[in-house]
Amino acid sequence: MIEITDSEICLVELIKRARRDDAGAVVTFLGTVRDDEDCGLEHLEVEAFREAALAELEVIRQEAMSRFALKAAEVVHRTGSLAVGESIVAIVCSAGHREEAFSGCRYIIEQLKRRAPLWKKEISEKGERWVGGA
Amino acid sequence: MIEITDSEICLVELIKRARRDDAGAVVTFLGTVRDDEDCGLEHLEVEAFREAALAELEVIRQEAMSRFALKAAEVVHRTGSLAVGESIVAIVCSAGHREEAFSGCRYIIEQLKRRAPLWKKEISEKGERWVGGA
Amino acid sequence: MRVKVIAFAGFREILGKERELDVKEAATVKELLQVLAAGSPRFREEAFEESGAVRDYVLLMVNRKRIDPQQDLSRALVDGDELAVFPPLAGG
Amino acid sequence: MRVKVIAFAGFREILGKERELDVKEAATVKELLQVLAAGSPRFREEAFEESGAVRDYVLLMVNRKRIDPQQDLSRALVDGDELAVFPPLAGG
Repeated sequence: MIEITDSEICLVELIKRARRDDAGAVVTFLGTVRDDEDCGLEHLEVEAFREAALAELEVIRQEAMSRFALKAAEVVHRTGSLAVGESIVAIVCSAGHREEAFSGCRYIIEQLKRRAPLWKKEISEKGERWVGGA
Repeated sequence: MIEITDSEICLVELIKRARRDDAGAVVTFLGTVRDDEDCGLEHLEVEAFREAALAELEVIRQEAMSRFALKAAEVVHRTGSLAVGESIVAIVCSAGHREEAFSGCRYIIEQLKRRAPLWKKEISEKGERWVGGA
Repeated sequence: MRVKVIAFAGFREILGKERELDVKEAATVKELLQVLAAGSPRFREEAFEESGAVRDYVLLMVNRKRIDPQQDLSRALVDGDELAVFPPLAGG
Repeated sequence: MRVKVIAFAGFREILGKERELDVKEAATVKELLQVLAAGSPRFREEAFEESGAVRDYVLLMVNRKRIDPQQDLSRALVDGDELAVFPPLAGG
């Protein structure tokens, strides 16, 4: 399932949804708001082209499911204003064995970063800056 | 931190322990009791040479921390009697970026499987069988 | 005819999130971008090079399908089309 | 002298989890395994080949350090040593 939400990500819920009796491996990626020592990040604004991002993420999810024989794949991306330490994105993949679960999870985050219409704005002591954007 | 425990693994707790403000990526591996369609697995018994396993896992953890510049690495392994779907092992690695977090988590599970004195016995409709053992 | 323009990230801050515009029949994507530039010097600066070419930096979707800024700028729009204008994705 | 033997997985089911044994001074690891085999035909079968060689399958630790079954079987034990006997690790 794909979600883009203004609410806090509940990883436990995602993992529960991804568990299967015939899956021996569950791999989770959590991307969090990072404050590099010298940046003084105050918060992060995340913006999505919601409809296009949902569609693209579903395509990516389907690609991962079939390429890596996943049993389940769950993706949630936050939007809105996030504090340091909060989760921006969570991806949970289950598979029969760990090789596929790791590869599937990695594939989804790499493709998400490359293809999903999502943007981040860093608000720090030094000012504001769109990451990868104007 | 390393734990070997008869109690259910609380992944949320592990992730909480692994989060750092300067970590942008948290990767989790969860190994669960899998029932392959044709096996009729009833439950799994997990046995550890506890002191030796704790020591070996700590060595593996330290190797991963330094090789992949991890911010934190948490490992918990269950022992005792486990039902299908329950978690056998959980590994949580946080790092500045996702590349290291994925690599560190993968490293720990591969080395654990190879080096930690832990055994599993499958109890199924067909009888009992030590996995990788007598 | 009437088309919708939606903008994201830095371009949203310049153009606003969403607006409807009346443009001439069969206006191309590039002509629509020029209309936007005519109304916003800031947008003109961010989206166009001195030469008048659209910057590589500008990403575009028509009706939620990415279009190639090298080839599809001459594509004619039809009534009701939605053009999305946005900067590169968040990446790393 | 007195040594401790601990066993895991299939070998625990045969030998029991833990026992203390009195063996002759400076008994080697292999001699200790032979003492165990003398007390358990099942263990002899699982741990020794027909030829009397210890099976590759048997993994050993002395005082929680792995020992090489090809080279260290002739290692002399000292009073208070702990020998751990176990099958291959759980692996995949």
